[in-house]
Amino acid sequence: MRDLDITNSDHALQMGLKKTEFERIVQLLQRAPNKLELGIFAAMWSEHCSYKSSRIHLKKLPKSGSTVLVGPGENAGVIDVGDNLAVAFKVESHNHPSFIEPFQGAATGVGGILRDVFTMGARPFATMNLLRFGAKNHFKTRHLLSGVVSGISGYGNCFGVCNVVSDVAFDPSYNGNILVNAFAIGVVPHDKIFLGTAEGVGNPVFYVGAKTGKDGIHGATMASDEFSESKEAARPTVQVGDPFKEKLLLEACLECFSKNILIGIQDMGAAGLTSSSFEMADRGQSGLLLHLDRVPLREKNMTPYEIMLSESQERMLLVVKKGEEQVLIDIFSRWDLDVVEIGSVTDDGMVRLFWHGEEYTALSPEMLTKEAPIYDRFYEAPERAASSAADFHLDNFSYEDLLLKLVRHPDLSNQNWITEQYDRHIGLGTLQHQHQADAALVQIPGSSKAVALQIGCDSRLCGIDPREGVKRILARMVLQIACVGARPIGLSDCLNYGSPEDAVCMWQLVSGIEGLAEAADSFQIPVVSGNVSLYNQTDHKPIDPTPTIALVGLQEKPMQTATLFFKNEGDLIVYVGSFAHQFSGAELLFEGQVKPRYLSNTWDLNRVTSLSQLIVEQVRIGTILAAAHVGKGGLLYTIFKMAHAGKKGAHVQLDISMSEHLTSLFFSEDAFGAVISVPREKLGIIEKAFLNIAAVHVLGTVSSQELSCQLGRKNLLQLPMDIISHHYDSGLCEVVNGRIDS
Amino acid sequence: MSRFVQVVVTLKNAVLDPQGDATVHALSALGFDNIESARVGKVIHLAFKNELEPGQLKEQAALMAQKLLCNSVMENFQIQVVEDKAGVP
Amino acid sequence: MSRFVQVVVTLKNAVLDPQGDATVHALSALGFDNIESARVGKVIHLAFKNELEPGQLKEQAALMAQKLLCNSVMENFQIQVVEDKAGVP
Amino acid sequence: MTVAIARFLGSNCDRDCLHIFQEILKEICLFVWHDEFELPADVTAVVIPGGFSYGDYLRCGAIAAHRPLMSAVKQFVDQGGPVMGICNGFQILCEAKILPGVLLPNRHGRFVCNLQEISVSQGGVGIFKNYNDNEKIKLPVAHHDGNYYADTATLDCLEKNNQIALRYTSTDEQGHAHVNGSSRGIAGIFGGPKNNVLGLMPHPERRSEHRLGGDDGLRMLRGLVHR
Ligand SMILES: Nc1ncnc2c1ncn2[C@@H]1O[C@H](COP(=O)(O)OP(=O)(O)O)[C@@H](O)[C@H]1O
Ligand SMILES: [Mg+2]
Repeated sequence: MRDLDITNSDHALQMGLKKTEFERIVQLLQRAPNKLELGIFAAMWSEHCSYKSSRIHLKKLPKSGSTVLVGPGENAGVIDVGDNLAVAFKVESHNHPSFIEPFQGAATGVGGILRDVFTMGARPFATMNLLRFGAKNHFKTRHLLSGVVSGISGYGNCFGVCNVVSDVAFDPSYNGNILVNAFAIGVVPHDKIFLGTAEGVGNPVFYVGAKTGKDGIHGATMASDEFSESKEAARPTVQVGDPFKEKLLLEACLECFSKNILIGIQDMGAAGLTSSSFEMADRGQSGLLLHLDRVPLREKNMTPYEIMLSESQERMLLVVKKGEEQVLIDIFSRWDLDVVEIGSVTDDGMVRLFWHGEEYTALSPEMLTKEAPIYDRFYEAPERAASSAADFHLDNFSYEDLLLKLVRHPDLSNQNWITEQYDRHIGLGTLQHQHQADAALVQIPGSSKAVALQIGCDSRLCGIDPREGVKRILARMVLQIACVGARPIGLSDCLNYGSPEDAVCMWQLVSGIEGLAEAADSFQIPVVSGNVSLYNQTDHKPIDPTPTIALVGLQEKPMQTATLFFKNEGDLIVYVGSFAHQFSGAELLFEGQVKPRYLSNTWDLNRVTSLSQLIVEQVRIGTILAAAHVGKGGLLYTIFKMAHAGKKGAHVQLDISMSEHLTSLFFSEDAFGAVISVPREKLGIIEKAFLNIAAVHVLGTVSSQELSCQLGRKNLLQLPMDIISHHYDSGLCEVVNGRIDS
Repeated sequence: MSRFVQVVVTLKNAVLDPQGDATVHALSALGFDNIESARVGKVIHLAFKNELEPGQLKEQAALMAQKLLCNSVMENFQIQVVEDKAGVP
Repeated sequence: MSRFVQVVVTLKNAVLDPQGDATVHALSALGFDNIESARVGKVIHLAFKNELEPGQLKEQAALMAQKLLCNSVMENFQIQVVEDKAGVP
Repeated sequence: MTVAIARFLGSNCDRDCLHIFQEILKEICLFVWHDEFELPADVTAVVIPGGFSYGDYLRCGAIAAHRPLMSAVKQFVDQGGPVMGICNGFQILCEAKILPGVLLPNRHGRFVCNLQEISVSQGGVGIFKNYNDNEKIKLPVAHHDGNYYADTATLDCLEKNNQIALRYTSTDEQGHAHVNGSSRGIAGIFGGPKNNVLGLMPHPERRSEHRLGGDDGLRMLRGLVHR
């Protein structure tokens, strides 16, 4: 079939459009589209680009705030951090490509998010990622893990940006759909923020960066469909990332920003030249004239259809101030990059595509953006089964066994094998990375302030209760950044769910968004950017709901912080926060294969806010020496991690009155709070400060060489730190080197 | 009969090869400006424990290439039986 | 006359090849336990702009290998003229 | 003192080095572009920073080694000028044959970023005048190809001429560094007519401020400009 041949609804179906959507296109055009037009519609109306299933719900998220300079809608959100500086950040998914080719899929995911940030005018200064793999013994897991991690490391390290947090977990629900969510943050002066808009009739449009090849044609549609065995065969050419080229592109773009010669800039991400041109024209309420035959090509004989839909990496579309063309050309040539004028801005509200001097086709950007379908899809909660949590007994295990099992769990064990593959220090801003504190702390280039960064999700909680789950995720993260003395300033989210055409998945998505909205409102954190990734399912088996949250906090006095590790023998180990007597979401339960169906309580987010504010105050005045929230793994695991990080031990001495709830005290994940260490003489300050806000429980003292717990005089647990550490160091390595059950 | 096989793994044609492109660039900067394109791949020299018929060697190496040495999503491979270990013809 | 050359760059024998060793390991984990050793090298396919005599092609490619494609501290190279671009014999 | 920081396409620690020399050591500092044939006349020291010059394609440092700037650096070296190549800079110096040997991929095949204990083998003199002999310091590494290799004769020669500058203290029975497999634990070597060239895999600029955990690296950078 040729580009200008007329299509029918069967063709539309092959490109991922529904019959009704095809009919709508015919209605809009008042005729049947040709293949090129249909391809453009299919890409722009895909779930990935149009947000047709999530759009009405995303509106519920709080987006504004006095510090928000740019909210959702642009390539990244931008937040004021004072001193005429702002940070631009976003998290984005690259799930489907990473499952097909883990190295390149993950690499190009990093490349995409970096471009989203630097198209705003911001120089990226830190990245994070969240990865989800299938069961640790699934036959694909090992290969996918090492491929994804080296892909991220290969790209980010070469580009030259530090990676400070990587949140990794394994669960059978991801056997057929792994998740790769990448986050980047950059810094930009207020007056140098750029937007993806095409304005000013007659201004030239430039194509810069890498050449266009046949890679990833229809990638956006692929990301909007579920996998199945049969579809694996018909996949598009893998997109290969070139971090070297991206680094050159960054430097060249930043030079252009500083010279004020640009009107607008947008990267060619999903749906390539199609989305960038139509979205820029739409934002500028203008038109564009593009000569597709001028686009630099990697392969001969590419058709306009292929050129418009290619997803080759490391390319950008720029609208340049008329008269400044030569300045631009000189900059890009110096950085050894292709730079070609391919068209100009018009005012007739149409994007006109030319091919060797003749108009090939013309479409109105509005048809592709504002007229894109919006669905209010049916959703329905599944029936609730009775909880089995109450039947669960841990009596068969000793506390020692349980602790060792926990620290050896691949999600909770030492993650060095992964994180050492990322350059954590480049840029000279990393004050603390994820193994040194409860949140990463990275100095903002050109400022004395730092951002606190954390990324995470708990799909077990969200699988049990998608609404309460996401609230808890955000609450925990607020506590995490409080532990380094930072207050939240904004967040970005990446909503990974199954098919929106499935009523239960859709219910999970809606509940997740509503839970996030409620929590973000309560903590007064604006949601300034994000991404939605649906259809994460293979042969009708969806993943557990995974709403990734990337939280950004501000620390004005980065030296007044707390780290993860216990400092001095004899310091008091104190718990501040709530207590739970249940187990509903705990890691331990899942090791025992018991899946409870609801969470036992709802967290009072106002109390979380007060608690986190107090922690921030006490960290900044230096009462608190070490701090970590209690999250996945529970209290005992947290104490171990803090002792391990400080090469110390811990002695926990419990009052006899605690004897009834020991197991939940040690292992439950149902409470919110933090473990802190304080010098003995400062306990009074803490007790006074937290009075009426949170329980303050002295749990014991920092010791050396062993972790021990006593109830009154009774020994509950006593283990040398070496032994626990050995298990802690082994967990992830077992996945990396382990036997494969196929 | 031989024990030695050379497996050459190359990127499929449509797949971008940044390394090859950089090589062309670097060669031209060195004055070798008569190169149109370069593609960089991998070569694996396998020494089997026992001597086998060429047909058998090829067959076994092909299986190994399919299973491990070559990433079929983006690479092709070719197999050649060679005389000795260092065995590039 | 041809335009295509294949340059195979291999590690010298004295240089350890962890990637090769890892390949033997991985193959044996997959049940291919008849491999004694594996060495991993690079293959570079060059397409010249113009057709040349085989002798000239070889000579030029050898110069490129000496200057850039191969580092004689650790690597050897071999050159072969091939018929076409995808050109693995 | 004027420190020239070399800038190849793909260098990415250039700005970090600039920051330390300019803001911490208060030296005059400038970038020199890869296609320059000469160094500015007032340059008194050259730093080749880390990064992934030309994408690390083909071999790390191989393409950068042939840029015009490297012939200028070679001249500067021959005149006894102090030069430091950090990480990718070390790889470039080896590929340019200004230093002997080559950096192979890490033995475990992965990129590694962590803090290493390093022993200063030639403390007290030259670039290392601010260290005691055999002083143990801590420096971060971040590389994929840091496995120093040279044939035995070359290694013996380096040893004999006191050219082994830095060693990782953690090695296996054969003397290979655990972190990357480097021969004889080598983390850095001297070269040039007066041992005026230092190539090293660790990043001294990343440990040159207290906010970043210490200043073990700063003394080396200071030694480069004030020998
Ligand atoms: N879950 C979400 N939360 C907040 N903003 C979102 C979310 N999903 C998408 N957005 C915003 O919608 C816009 C479109 O996103 P997207 O199409 O993913 O951008 P890209 O062009 O990079 O693919 C962006 O500004 C993005 O930040
Ligand atoms: Mg984008």
